[in-house]
Amino acid sequence: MSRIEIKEERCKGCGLCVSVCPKKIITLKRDTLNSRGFHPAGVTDMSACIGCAFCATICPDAVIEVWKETKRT
Amino acid sequence: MSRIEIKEERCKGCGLCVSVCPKKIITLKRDTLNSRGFHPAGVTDMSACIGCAFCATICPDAVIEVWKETKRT
Amino acid sequence: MMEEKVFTRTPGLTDKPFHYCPGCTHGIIHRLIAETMCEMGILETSIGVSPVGCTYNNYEYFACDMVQAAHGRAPAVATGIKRVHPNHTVFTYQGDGDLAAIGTAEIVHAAARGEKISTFFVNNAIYGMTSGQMAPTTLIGQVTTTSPFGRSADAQGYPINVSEMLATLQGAVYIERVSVTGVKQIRQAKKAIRKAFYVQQAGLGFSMVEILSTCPTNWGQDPVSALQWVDEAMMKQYPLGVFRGSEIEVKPEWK
Amino acid sequence: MMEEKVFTRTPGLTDKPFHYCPGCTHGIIHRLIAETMCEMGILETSIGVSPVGCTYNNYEYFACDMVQAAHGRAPAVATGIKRVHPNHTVFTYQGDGDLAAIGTAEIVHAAARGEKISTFFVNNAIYGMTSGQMAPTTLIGQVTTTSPFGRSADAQGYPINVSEMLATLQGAVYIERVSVTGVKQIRQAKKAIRKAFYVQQAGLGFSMVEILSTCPTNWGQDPVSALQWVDEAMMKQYPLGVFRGSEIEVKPEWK
Amino acid sequence: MNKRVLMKGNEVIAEAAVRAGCRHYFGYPITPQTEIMHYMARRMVEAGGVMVQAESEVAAINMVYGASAAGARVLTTSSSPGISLKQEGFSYIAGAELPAVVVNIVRGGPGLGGILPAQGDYFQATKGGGHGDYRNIVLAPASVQELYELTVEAFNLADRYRMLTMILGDGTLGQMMEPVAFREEEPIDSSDKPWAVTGFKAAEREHNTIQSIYIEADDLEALNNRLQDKYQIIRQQEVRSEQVNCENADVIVAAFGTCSRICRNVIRDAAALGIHVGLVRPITLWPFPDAAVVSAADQSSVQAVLTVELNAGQMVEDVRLAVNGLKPVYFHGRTGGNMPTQKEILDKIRSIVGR
Amino acid sequence: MNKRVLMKGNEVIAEAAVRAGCRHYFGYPITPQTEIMHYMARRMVEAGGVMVQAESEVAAINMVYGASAAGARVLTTSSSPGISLKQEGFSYIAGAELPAVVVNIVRGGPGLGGILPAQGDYFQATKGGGHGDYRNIVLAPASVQELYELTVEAFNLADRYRMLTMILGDGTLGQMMEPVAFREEEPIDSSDKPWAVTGFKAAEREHNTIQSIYIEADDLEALNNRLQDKYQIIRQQEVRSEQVNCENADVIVAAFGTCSRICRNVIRDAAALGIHVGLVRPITLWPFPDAAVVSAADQSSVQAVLTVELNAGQMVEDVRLAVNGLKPVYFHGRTGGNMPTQKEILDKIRSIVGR
Amino acid sequence: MEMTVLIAGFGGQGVLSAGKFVATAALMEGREVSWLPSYGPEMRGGTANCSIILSDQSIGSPILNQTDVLIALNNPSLDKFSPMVKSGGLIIVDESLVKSVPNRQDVRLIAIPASDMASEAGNMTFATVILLGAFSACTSSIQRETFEKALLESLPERHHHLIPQEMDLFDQGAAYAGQS
Amino acid sequence: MEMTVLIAGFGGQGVLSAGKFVATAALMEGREVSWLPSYGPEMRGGTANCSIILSDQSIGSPILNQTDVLIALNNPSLDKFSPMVKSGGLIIVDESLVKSVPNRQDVRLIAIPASDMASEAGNMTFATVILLGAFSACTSSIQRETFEKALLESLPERHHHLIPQEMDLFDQGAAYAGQS
Ligand SMILES: Cc1ncc(C[n+]2csc(CCOP(=O)(O)OP(=O)(O)O)c2C)c(N)n1
Ligand SMILES: Cc1ncc(C[n+]2csc(CCOP(=O)(O)OP(=O)(O)O)c2C)c(N)n1
Ligand code: SF4
Ligand code: SF4
Ligand code: SF4
Ligand code: SF4
Ligand code: SF4
Ligand code: SF4
Ligand SMILES: [Mg+2]
Ligand SMILES: [Mg+2]
Repeated sequence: MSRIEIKEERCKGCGLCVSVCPKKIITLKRDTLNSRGFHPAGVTDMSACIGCAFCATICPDAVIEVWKETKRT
Repeated sequence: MSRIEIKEERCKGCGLCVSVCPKKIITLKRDTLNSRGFHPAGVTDMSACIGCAFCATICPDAVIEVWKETKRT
Repeated sequence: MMEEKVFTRTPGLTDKPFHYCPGCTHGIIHRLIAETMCEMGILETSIGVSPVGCTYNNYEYFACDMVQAAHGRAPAVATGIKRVHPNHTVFTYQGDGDLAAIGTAEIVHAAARGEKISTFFVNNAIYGMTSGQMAPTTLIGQVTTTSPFGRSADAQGYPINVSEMLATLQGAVYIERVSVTGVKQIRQAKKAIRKAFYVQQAGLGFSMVEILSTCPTNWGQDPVSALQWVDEAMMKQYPLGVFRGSEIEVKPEWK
Repeated sequence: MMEEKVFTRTPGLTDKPFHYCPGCTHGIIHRLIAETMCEMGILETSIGVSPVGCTYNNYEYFACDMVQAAHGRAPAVATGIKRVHPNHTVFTYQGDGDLAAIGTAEIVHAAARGEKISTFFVNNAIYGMTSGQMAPTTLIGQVTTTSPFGRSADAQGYPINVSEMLATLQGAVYIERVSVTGVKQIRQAKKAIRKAFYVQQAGLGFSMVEILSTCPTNWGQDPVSALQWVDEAMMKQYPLGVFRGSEIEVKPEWK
Repeated sequence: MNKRVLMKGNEVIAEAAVRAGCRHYFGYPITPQTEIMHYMARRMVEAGGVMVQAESEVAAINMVYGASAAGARVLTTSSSPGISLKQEGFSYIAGAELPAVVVNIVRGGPGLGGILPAQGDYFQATKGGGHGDYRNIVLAPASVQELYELTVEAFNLADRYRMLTMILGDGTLGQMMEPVAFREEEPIDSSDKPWAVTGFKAAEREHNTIQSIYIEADDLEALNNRLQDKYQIIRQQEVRSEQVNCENADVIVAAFGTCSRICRNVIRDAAALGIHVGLVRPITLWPFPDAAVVSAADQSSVQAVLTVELNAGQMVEDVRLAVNGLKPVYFHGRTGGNMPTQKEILDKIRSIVGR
Repeated sequence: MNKRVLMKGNEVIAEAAVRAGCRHYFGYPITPQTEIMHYMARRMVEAGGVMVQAESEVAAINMVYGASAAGARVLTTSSSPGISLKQEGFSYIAGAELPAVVVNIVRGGPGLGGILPAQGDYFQATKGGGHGDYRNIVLAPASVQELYELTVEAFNLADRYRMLTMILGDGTLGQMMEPVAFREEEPIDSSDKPWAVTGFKAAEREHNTIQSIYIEADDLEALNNRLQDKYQIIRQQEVRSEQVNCENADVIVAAFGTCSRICRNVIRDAAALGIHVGLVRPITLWPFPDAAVVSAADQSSVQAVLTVELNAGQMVEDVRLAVNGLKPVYFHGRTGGNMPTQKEILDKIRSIVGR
Repeated sequence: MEMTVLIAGFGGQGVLSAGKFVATAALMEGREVSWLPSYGPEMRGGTANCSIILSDQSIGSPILNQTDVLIALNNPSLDKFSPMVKSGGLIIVDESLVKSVPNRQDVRLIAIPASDMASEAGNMTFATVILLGAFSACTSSIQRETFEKALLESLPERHHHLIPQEMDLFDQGAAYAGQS
Repeated sequence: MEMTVLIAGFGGQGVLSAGKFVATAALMEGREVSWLPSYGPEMRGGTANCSIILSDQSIGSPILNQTDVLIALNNPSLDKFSPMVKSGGLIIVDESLVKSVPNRQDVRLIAIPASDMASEAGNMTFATVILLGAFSACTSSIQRETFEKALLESLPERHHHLIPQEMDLFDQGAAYAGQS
């Protein structure tokens, strides 16, 4: 399973990741505020993630890490 | 008769007029020194002057005046 | 099945969180430069020069040796550094106020000298740091705090196309304009950064990458529409492309 | 038969003798500008800006109102003047050290703003005043007091082609390079000067005439061979021609 | 006087300039004074004037030089690093004897420093940061109302003496809001400028030239003598200061601008302890109010003079020069944007008087 | 010492710098010091160094900033208007605590002024022409031999204190030839620069940063305190001056550089009239030799102190601060490239002593 | 009589404008007044604050070393500035955003869920008006009508239609303070 | 013993180099020496001059208010500087270029047609050497051999072949002075 990890405390809720995810599985968590006062991004359905890293590529704060499912060799 | 007048005291003996006169009638007077220490330009044969004003056009110190012969109207 | 980490924060960046506004693309550009240094193995032999602008303190973010320069003078500072360490990689990171206004003479002459440095020119069409004044690259009609009725050619003059201008200089051997408005563009931007470093290492001369960037805060736009504004409005004035050095081939292993 | 005075010293010049070295073409250029102001009837409504360079005191020669500017800053000074007297004709007279080195930012931005001034840029490929240092326009291989082994691209960089560079700016509506090496060239130079003033009066934007000029003293040449060197060596790097505004037509009575 | 309105110091500077007849502003953005430009960007359009955002501070001051030579009332404003860049231009303005008004809203230095309030540019402003023997008139307002009045006055002084007049403020003054009452009409010296380059009629005058170069030593010395004579007149006629509570004081405090307001509070605090503190507040930093300092210090009651500044000790030299050994002169300062607290100052005073 | 050779002051500065290990020169031509660049253009090629003709003085000082940050011994030279343009850069160098050597061969000002010798940049050099609270060490040589020695010393001082050290000369010193004897080897402090940006091995150190911005007031104040502490040490350890004939003098003359040499002749002239004149010649203008001035002035024989300068009165303020009212302090100066004659000075002294 | 007020919160919460309302109102009541914003490094995305002094006499230093009133819109601001509040002073906090309050017995503390109330009213920036209502109630330093006039003068015309709603919230704040 | 020499003429006549020869020679003889050129506005196309001081003791001011010797190569220079020559001093002029001489009885005046002699010898710049020969003869302040050595040291190698001719002209100058 591919997956991403967002460092919520460092996320600024800019929504750029939201805008590029081909799977549309990222949203800003309207109900959470991190300590800097932002609504961080979160994944709604991690199982849909394809590990394309688009989100991480565009994240201006470099707070996303991505793991991609690979075939066992 | 066309003719030119060179303000000798203000001439710096640069020789540009000499180089452009189509009639080759200007030379630097090797035997004269003006008060600023330059050998001024002079005309060897004024009667040959055609009043083309090439000399005046190139003179960097604007010290040449030119009269051109015109037909009486 | 296994998972492989395909994206992680580059060690070319320190761990310090950026202070930029949400969605500001300065952060993307930082990451690309940092990643490139790491991938090329030059982090420890690179010396960067920080500008005066919103990224005045990017010396806290890049994990290489860094010098903070006076407003606009980064190319002169970089020249001083490069002449002392000719074998190191020296780069400047400059905004459009820094590079295209107060620093015009310095960038033109670093380029004319063919100074072997690389400049990353972040054009966001505004002075971000000082709260949204007109920059030399502000578009005609654009409202800023110093062109409150929109920039008019008559009162405030025309935008400067820096890449095109510097491309007239023989010493500027590689000049490209890129953007970071999408994943594809970001990848192209990284290629350009890599090529700039390559040109420097090969001793060919001055290299510059102009990167169209956003300032959501001072444009008064949300981060996503800011990206769109780059694509739609800015690119009309500032078309992407290679203005010098399209013939230069980067070493295959660095492509 | 009668005689007609066909050439006399223009009242656009004061009576003070030039202090320039013998054969220095600064004098020709002065005369052309002064004659043009008189012929266009604008001597009393023109304000000129003197540079720092061999012609630092040309305010003593031009018979119009004049302001002496700090080294390189003539375009900024002219901007200040023009914004106060928008209907007057404002011009700067600048050397290659003044305009293309220390004054790079000022000329680029006056041009970019489309400032309605005219600049006469006298390029003699050297710093005349301070005794023959390399200028940004010094040719590759040229020996100067600061490039005693000849300018090398590697150590000192490449010459800057100012006209070509400024021609990339939208506000620079008329840019032409001329020379004064012969009678024909001098006449063309005068036409260019006239056109520059016309462009300004018509409110079209920034205009500049680059004039290739000699410095016999610091080139170590006699005045006549200096002219030849312009034709043979300088023009290779600096071809004559119109770089912007070839389509602009001067009013017929001013041709 | 009109009714009092609440305005930001920076905006008041801009408004005052416009009221003083300034229609030409040239500047380059820098915190903490950029609001002046923002205000001008709108206001000059209304007033039919010109605000040009220059490519740099160097260009801005040279535009000022040009516009002033052309006869205009002209303003530029900046903050510390930008003011440093203008120093060559200042020297040219002095040499060419041109009127101009410059505002420096000082921030913490040296270098890029910080943007918080400071007074570290006192030396630069008063001793001449540029080359050669010249002076600028330097005014140090301490309130928003005074920012207004002294800005108007600066234009008059500049024209009267054909020289650069500087308003030396700091971030606090620029950023704060206070009530200000504008006059209906400003007292503008409508000075003729026959020396200006304005175009001319040959029948009426010769062509004018504005320059600061004098190639012969005697000519340059003549300029310098002329300047020094002018400065002497200004020293006699234009010195301004305020004395608060000085009579029979135990200690005289000297402070200017924002810092003087903190000291004003200290007078109360000290009185509560039975210490009589007087305050001399220079309003002109150049010419420096020597006489006011001396008259305050030279009372038998006075034990010492304490200079308080937002720097590491600059005006204190002028205080020492004035006092000339009559009384001990102490210094207390804070830098970097920090402000001396009333308590700090009071403690210093207590240590001086031993109470 | 090697044999004495006849050399021009400007060339000696350049040669001294090379001998002091300077391999990086950045400059922009300006009279009367351009010979330094001409010399460097050849000499640096021999020495394997770099001489870059910058596009302006602003660029030159920022190249110096970069090269110094990179760990090099670095020099720039200019004259008055060019030095004014470098003021922002000076302030940055102070704030970033970088070593650098700057030469100012002063010419007549203000403005474009003239190219003849002057000392009108004393205030700018010693009080700080840039913004913020910083100081430069300022050395004032009076002979070609001293130009050599102090230039070498300037590099050592700059490195030792990580600060800008300035040689303040004038056109006379730069243009004149005098014999100079070079040492076989220069006393170079081989100082490690662990703070420099040189590239690094992660195993050995963290990445270095050079900057002058401190966004928090406390941090910027800490920088300022550090600088002030350093300046205090320099005031204690690096003050230099020369006293000539001061013991039991009737009048003490204070003068530096070229001007001091004229005053040296006046000592003889005055002696012929039975007037005992002593000379205090500051060699460091900052830190100013207060103690030397006081020790000379505070003799019962001394009636007054006369400061002689090639300006309208600048160092005289430091003399007054030092003397602090002990004795009257007079001033005599000439400007614009004119030099006070021995007779003028002598007449002034005679009017003081009433003989 | 001099009163000092410090209003502090995140950038964007409107603390600077809130301070301006207070200052404008006080000026309307004929008092001396000064308003000083923080404009330092904290501005971008960080915190913001302003100091207001209201006085019957001319004002000395506009800089506060201690204050009579603190209005805090977040925890960092409360933590930073509460030590500056004079004994006998007043602290008003936005309870929606402030989770922990200082342990000071010598001051009066009013906690109002202003952001929640504002959010309910449909506009987060109304929070400050609620807090100002409380301030007005507790100190009676400014008349309600003056405050309304100040809003009218300070707000651009296009926002004038909001004033009735704002005054309503102002009153709610005042009432809340009255109860606590 | 201190001697001061002022050499003045048009730019390009070699007066600065002439002064350097004197200074170099004096240094070779172990004396203290200073050489100060004019570098002012007069340089371009105008006049040039230099002041040399030779002394047995360390030299104070390098600037001359008066001088023992004046060597003048044109009339403007002679007119300007002759008042500076001390009573009992020496003035040497290039008679070829100087048409009128000052009326001073208290100084020794030597006039040599140096430029004409130099022009005959084929090199106008030799004029200064002739005048220096006269200077040497009149003051015996510098040995002929030292002067030759100074030429050798000061001139670039490619001009060394001219030295014999120069010394010949030097001697002619000396002889001329001896006769007058
Ligand atoms: C000499 C000087 N002038 C002005 C400033 C103020 N200043 C700081 S940043 C800046 C402009 C920054 O704009 P830009 O370079 O476009 O960078 P951005 O913030 O947009 O990334 C200015 C004018 C300064 N610090 N120094
Ligand atoms: C700020 C400053 N820097 C340097 C100088 C010295 N300077 C005078 S003229 C000049 C260069 C002139 O060269 P250019 O502009 O080419 O004019 P030219 O003499 O060749 O006509 C320089 C560097 C100066 N006066 N001011
Ligand atoms: S890796 Fe791709 S699919 Fe997964 S969350 Fe990021 S953008 Fe979406
Ligand atoms: S792009 Fe990054 S900072 Fe922006 S919302 Fe997504 S994770 Fe957060
Ligand atoms: S006018 Fe023509 S022909 Fe006559 S002298 Fe001049 S160049 Fe020669
Ligand atoms: S061109 Fe003019 S200055 Fe030159 S030689 Fe001829 S007349 Fe004389
Ligand atoms: S102000 Fe603009 S450029 Fe600066 S950090 Fe914010 S969004 Fe980015
Ligand atoms: S030095 Fe050169 S440019 Fe200057 S006047 Fe002489 S020849 Fe002309
Ligand atoms: Mg920008
Ligand atoms: Mg030139």
